[in-house]
Amino acid sequence: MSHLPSLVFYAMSAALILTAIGVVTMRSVFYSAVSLVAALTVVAGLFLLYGADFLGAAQVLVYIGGIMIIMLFVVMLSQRPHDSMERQTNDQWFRALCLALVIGISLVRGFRIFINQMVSTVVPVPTSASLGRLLLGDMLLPFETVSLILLAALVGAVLFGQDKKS
Amino acid sequence: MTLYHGLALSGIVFSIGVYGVLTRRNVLGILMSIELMFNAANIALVVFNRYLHPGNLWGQGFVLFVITVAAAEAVVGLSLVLAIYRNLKSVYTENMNLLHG
Amino acid sequence: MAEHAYLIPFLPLAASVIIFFFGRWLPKKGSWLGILAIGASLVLSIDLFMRWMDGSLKIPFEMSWPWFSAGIYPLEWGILLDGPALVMLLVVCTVSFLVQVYSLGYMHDAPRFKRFYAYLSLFTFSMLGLVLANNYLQFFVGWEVMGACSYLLISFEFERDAAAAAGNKAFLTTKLGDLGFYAGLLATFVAVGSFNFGQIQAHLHDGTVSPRMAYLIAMLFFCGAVGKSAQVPLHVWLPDAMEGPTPVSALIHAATMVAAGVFLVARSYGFFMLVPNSLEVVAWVGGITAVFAATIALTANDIKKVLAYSTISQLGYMMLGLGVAGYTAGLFHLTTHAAFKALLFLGAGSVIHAAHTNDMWKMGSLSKQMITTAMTFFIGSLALAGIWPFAGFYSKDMILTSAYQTHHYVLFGMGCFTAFLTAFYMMRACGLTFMGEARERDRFAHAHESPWSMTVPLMILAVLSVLVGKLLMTGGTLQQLLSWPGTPEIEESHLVTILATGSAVSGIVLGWLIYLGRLVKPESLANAFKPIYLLLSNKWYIDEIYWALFVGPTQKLSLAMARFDDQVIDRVGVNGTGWVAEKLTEIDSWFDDHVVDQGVDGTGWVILTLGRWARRLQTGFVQNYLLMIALGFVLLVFWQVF
Amino acid sequence: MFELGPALSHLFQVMRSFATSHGVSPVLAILISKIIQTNIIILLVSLVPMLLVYAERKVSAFMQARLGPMNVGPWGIFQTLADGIKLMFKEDVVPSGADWWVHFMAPVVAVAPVFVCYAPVPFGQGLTPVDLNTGVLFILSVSGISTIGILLGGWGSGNKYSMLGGLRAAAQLVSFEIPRVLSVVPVLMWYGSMSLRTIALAQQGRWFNIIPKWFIFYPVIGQVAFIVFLISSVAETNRTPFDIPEAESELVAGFHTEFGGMKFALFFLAEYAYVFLASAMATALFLGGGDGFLLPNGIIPSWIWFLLKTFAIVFLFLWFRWTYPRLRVDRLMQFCWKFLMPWSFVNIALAGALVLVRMR
Repeated sequence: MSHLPSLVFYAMSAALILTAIGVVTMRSVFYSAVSLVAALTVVAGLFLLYGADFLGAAQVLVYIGGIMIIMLFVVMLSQRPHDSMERQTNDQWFRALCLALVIGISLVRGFRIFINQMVSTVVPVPTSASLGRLLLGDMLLPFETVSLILLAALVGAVLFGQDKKS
Repeated sequence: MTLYHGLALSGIVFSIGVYGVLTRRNVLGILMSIELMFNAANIALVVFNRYLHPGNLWGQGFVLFVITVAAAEAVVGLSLVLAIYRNLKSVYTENMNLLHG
Repeated sequence: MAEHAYLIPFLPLAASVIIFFFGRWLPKKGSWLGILAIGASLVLSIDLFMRWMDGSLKIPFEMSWPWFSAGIYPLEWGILLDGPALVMLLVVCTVSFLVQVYSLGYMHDAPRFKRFYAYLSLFTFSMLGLVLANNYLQFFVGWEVMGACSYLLISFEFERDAAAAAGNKAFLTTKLGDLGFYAGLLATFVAVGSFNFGQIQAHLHDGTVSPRMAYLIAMLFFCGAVGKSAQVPLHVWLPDAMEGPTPVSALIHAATMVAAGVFLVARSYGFFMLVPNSLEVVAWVGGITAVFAATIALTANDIKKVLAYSTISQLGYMMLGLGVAGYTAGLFHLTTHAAFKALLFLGAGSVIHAAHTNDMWKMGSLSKQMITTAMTFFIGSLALAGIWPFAGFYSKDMILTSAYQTHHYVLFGMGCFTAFLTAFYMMRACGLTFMGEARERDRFAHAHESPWSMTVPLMILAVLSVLVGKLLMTGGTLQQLLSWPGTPEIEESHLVTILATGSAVSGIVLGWLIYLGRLVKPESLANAFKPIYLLLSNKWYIDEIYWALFVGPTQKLSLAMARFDDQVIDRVGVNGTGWVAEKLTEIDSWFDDHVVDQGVDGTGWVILTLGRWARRLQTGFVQNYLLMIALGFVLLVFWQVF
Repeated sequence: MFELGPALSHLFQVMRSFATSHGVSPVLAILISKIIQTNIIILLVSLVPMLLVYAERKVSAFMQARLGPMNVGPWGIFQTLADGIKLMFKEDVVPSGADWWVHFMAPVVAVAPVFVCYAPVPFGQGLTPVDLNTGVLFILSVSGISTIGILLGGWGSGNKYSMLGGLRAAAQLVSFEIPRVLSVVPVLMWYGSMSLRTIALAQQGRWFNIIPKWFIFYPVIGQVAFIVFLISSVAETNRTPFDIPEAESELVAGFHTEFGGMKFALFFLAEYAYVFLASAMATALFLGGGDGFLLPNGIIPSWIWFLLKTFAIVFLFLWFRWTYPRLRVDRLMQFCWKFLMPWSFVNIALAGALVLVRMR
C-alpha cells in the first residue's frame, strides 16, 4: 500500500517526460499542443499527489481551460496546409540538444545534494482556505501586483489583437 | 518518491523545455516550450514546499503567481503571434527578420 | 486726459497699419479710416488746447515710459506737452485732417489710392510723434520716418522719371543734413549723457556743457535743420519735390515737415542761446535764403514752383526770426505760414485740377470759373504778402521788429526786401492765374469748380488764414505759449510796421502795374535785364554748380575707379588669383586621387573585411541569440560553481 | 425512510466483509467496491442522457403542439434506446482529409471528463461519491477539458465548417467560463467551503418556518448569482440560444459535422451529461440539494428531492432551447464580457458586504 504513491509518481513522471518530449519534437504544432495538454494534466496530477489540491484544480482551470484552449485557437488560426510537411526544428538543433543535455545533467546532478532528505511524514491537509489567507495576508502586495499585470496583459492583448483598420 | 526525485523530474522537464525553445521554428512551439519550463519550475516549487517547509504554503502561493504570470504571458504572446501572422503570413522565426540587413 | 496724449500719434499709426494690410477689403480702400483717425487726433488736440485755455492742463506736462537701455543709460519714449508742442499739434492735426479730406476729391482717380492714405497716416504719426517727443532720440525717429514718408510720397507717381528722380534727390539731400543731426545727437549724448530735453536744458544751465561743445552741437543740429527746411545751400530738393501730388506738397513741403527743421532749432534753442555766435549764423543763413528764394520765385512760371520757392523764402524768414532772438516770432510765423501756405498749395491744386496744367502762362481769368478757389487763393496771397489784418501781417511784423530791435539792420533790410518781392510774385501769380484775359480759351472753357471735399478745406483754411494771427495775438496767448526765457520783449514799432507794409503794398502795386496794367511788358523787362533774368530763371545756376562741383567729379571718379576695377583688380587680382588657385587645385586633386582616396578606400576595405567576418555573429535569427544567452548563462553558472 | 445512502453503504459493508471472510485481501476488496461504485456512476451518466433525449423530444413536441415519438414502446419511451442501438451499429466513417488520431480522440476527450465531474456531486444524504474539498472548483476545471475535445473535433475533421465551429466553441467556452466561475464565488464566500456536500447541507433550515434557507432565496445576491450561473451554463453546454459552435443553419453542425455513429453519440452523450451536471450543480449550490420543502422531513427521501429539483432545471434548459432564437456571435461575446461579467463582479462585492455584515 505504501508503494502506491511511488508507483503513481513514477508512472506520472514517465508520462510527463514522454509528453514533454512530444511537445518539443512533434512535427505538427497541433500535436505538440495536444501533447502539452496531456503534460499539463499530468502536472496537475503531480500537484494533487504532492497534496496541493487547490493548485491542481487551478492548474487545470487556468492552463487547460484557458491558456491551452487559446493556444489551440491560435494554432488553428495560424496553421496552413503545408505546415505539417515542413521540418519543425531549425539548423541549430544539435547544438541546442547538447546544451539542453548539459543543463539537464547539471541540474539532475546538482540536485543530488538533496538526496539524503527524509521522506515527508506530514499528512497533506486541504489547502484552499489557508492558501486564500496567505494570498490576502502576507502575499497581498504581490497578489495585487499580479492583478495589475493581468489587467495590463488584457489591455495589451486587446491592443495587439486589434485589426489595423478598426 | 523523495525530494530528489521530484527535483530531478523538474530538471529534466526544464531541459526539455530549453531544447524546445532553442529549436522549434514555430513561434507557437516556442511558447509551448516556455510553458513547459514554467511547469518544471512549478513542480520544483511544490516539491520544495512539500518536503522542506511542510508547515506553510509559500511555495504553493508562488506557484499560483507563476501560473498567473504564465497566463498573462501566453495571452500577450499569442496576440503578438496573431499580429505577426497577419502581417507576415508566417509564424516561423526565421521569417521574422525585418531588421536583418 | 493729458495722460492719453500718446493716443494722438498712435491713432494714425494704427490706421496706417490697418489700411496698409487690410485696406484692400475695406470700403473706399480704408480712406475714411485714416480721416477718422486723424479727426480723432484733432479732437484730442483741440481738447488739450481747451484744457490749457481754461487752466486745467499745466504746461509743461511730461510723462515717459521706459523704452530700452543702452548700457547704463535708460532710454525712454515719452510725451512733452509744452507751448510749441501744443501749437504744433493743432497745426499738424488741422492741416493733416484737411489735406486728407481734400485728397478724397483730388486723388479720386489716382492709382494706389490705399497706399497713399497709408503713407499719409504714417507721415502724420511720425510728425506727431516728433512734435510730442520729450527726447532727441524719439525726435530723431520721427524725423527719419518722416523723411522716408516724404520720399515715398514725392515719388508716389513713380511711373514718371521726374518724380522718381525728385524723390531720390530729396532723400539724399536731406540725408546730407541728417548726417549733421546724427552727429549732433552723438555729440549731445557724449556731452550730456541724456537725450531728454528737460535734462539737457538743466545741464546747459549748470554749465556742464562747454560753450565750444554747445557751438558744435548747435551747428550740427542746424545742419539737420538746413537740410529738412531747405535752407541755402541744401534748398535744391524742395522745388523738385513739387513732383509729388499737390496735397502732399501742401501737407509735407509747406506746412509740416519742412517746418520740422525750424522746430528742431526751436527745441535746441538752449544750445544756440549759450553761444550767440551760432544765432548769428542761423539769422544770416535764414536771411540769405529768404531773399535768394524770393528772387527765383519772381521768374518761375510753374505755379507750384512759385509756391515752393515762396516756402523756402518763408522758412528762411522763420530762421531769420529765430536767429535774431525772436523765438516767439519765428514759431508764430511757422504757425501762420502753415495755415496760409497750405491754403495756397491746396488752392493751386484746385487750379491744376481744373486747368490740367502747372504753367501760369496757360491760365488766366480763372476766377470767373472757380470763384471759391480764387477768393481763398487771394486771401492766402494777401496773408503771405503780410497785409493787415491777415495772419501773415502779424507774424512777419514781429520777425522784422525782432530784427530791428536787436540792431540787425542789414537783416532787417533784407526782410523788407523779401516782403516786397513776396508781394510782387504773389501778385504776379494771382494776376496770371485768376485775372486778366484767358490766354487759352479751351482750357478756360473746360475749367470748373472743384468738388466740395476740396473747396471746404480751402474755405476752412482761408478762415484760419484770416483769423489765426489776430487770435493768437490777443490776450497774450502767444507770449504764454511760445516764449523762451532770456529773449528780449518785443515792443510795438510803427516804423517797422510802416516799412514792412509799405514794401508789401509797393510790391503789389508794381505787380499790378506790370502784369494787369500792362504798364511795362514783362517780356521787354526780361530783355532789358537779360543777364539777371537768365540768372534768376535758372535758379542762380545752383543745380548746375552742384553738378559741376560735386556730382560731375564724383561720376568721373567713379568711372576712373570702375576702369581701375576692370583693368587692374579684375585682371591681375581676381583672374590671377583664380589662375593660381586653379593650378593649386590641380595639384591638390592629384594628391587627393592618389593618396587620400587610396587611404579612404583602404580604410573602407579593412572595415568591410572585418565586418564580413564579424557579421556572422549577428545572424538576425532570434533563437541563435537565445542559444548564445543560454550558453552564456550556463558558463556563468559553471564559473560560479566551480 | 427510503434514503438510499445508508442502504448502499450498508450493502457495500456487507459485501466487503463477505469477501474478506472468504479469503480476499482487504485491499482488493476495497478496490473492487470502488470499481463497482464508479461503475454505478458511469451507468447513471450514460443512462441520464437517454432519458434527457427522450424528454427533449417530448418537450419540444408538446411545445410545438405535436406528439413526438410514439411508435417504439408505449409513448415511444424506447425510441432513444433504439436510436442508441442504431448509432452503435453504424459504420465509423473517417473523412479522407481528416487527421485519424485527432478524429478518434476528440469524442473521447470530450466525454471522459464528464464521468470524473460527477464525483463530488451530492445526490442525496450519504450519496456523495467523493466528497472533495475543492468540489466546485474541481467540477468547473475538469469540465473545461471537454472544450479541448471540441477543438480536437473541429481540427481533426479536416473541414472548414468544423474548424469554424471549433474556433467559435473555443472563444465562447473560454469566455463564458469566467462569469460561470464568478457567479459561484458568492456562494463559496457565504458558506466558506468549496465542497458541494457541505454547501448543500448548509442550506437546510427555514426562515419563519416557511421559506427554505436556500441560497437562491438570499436577497439580490442569490437571484443574480443563480441567473448568471444558469445563463453561462447554457452557453457552456452549447445549447440554444448560445449554440453558435454547432449552428446548423450556419455551420452545418459545427465541430461534429464529420462525426457519425458512436462518435457522434459520444458527443451527444457529453452534451446531455453536462446539462444534467449543470442542473445538479445548480441544485446543490442554489436550491439546497436534497433539502425538501412544504412537506415534513423524511416523507420524501433526499435523493428524490435532489432529482426532482435537477430535472426541473433541466426542463428550464429544454424550455430555453425551444423558445429563444440564436444570438449573433458578436452579440454573444458582448453579452458575456459587457453584461454578465460586470454584474458578477458587482454581485461579488455585494456578497462580500453581506458577509461582513454577518460577521458583525
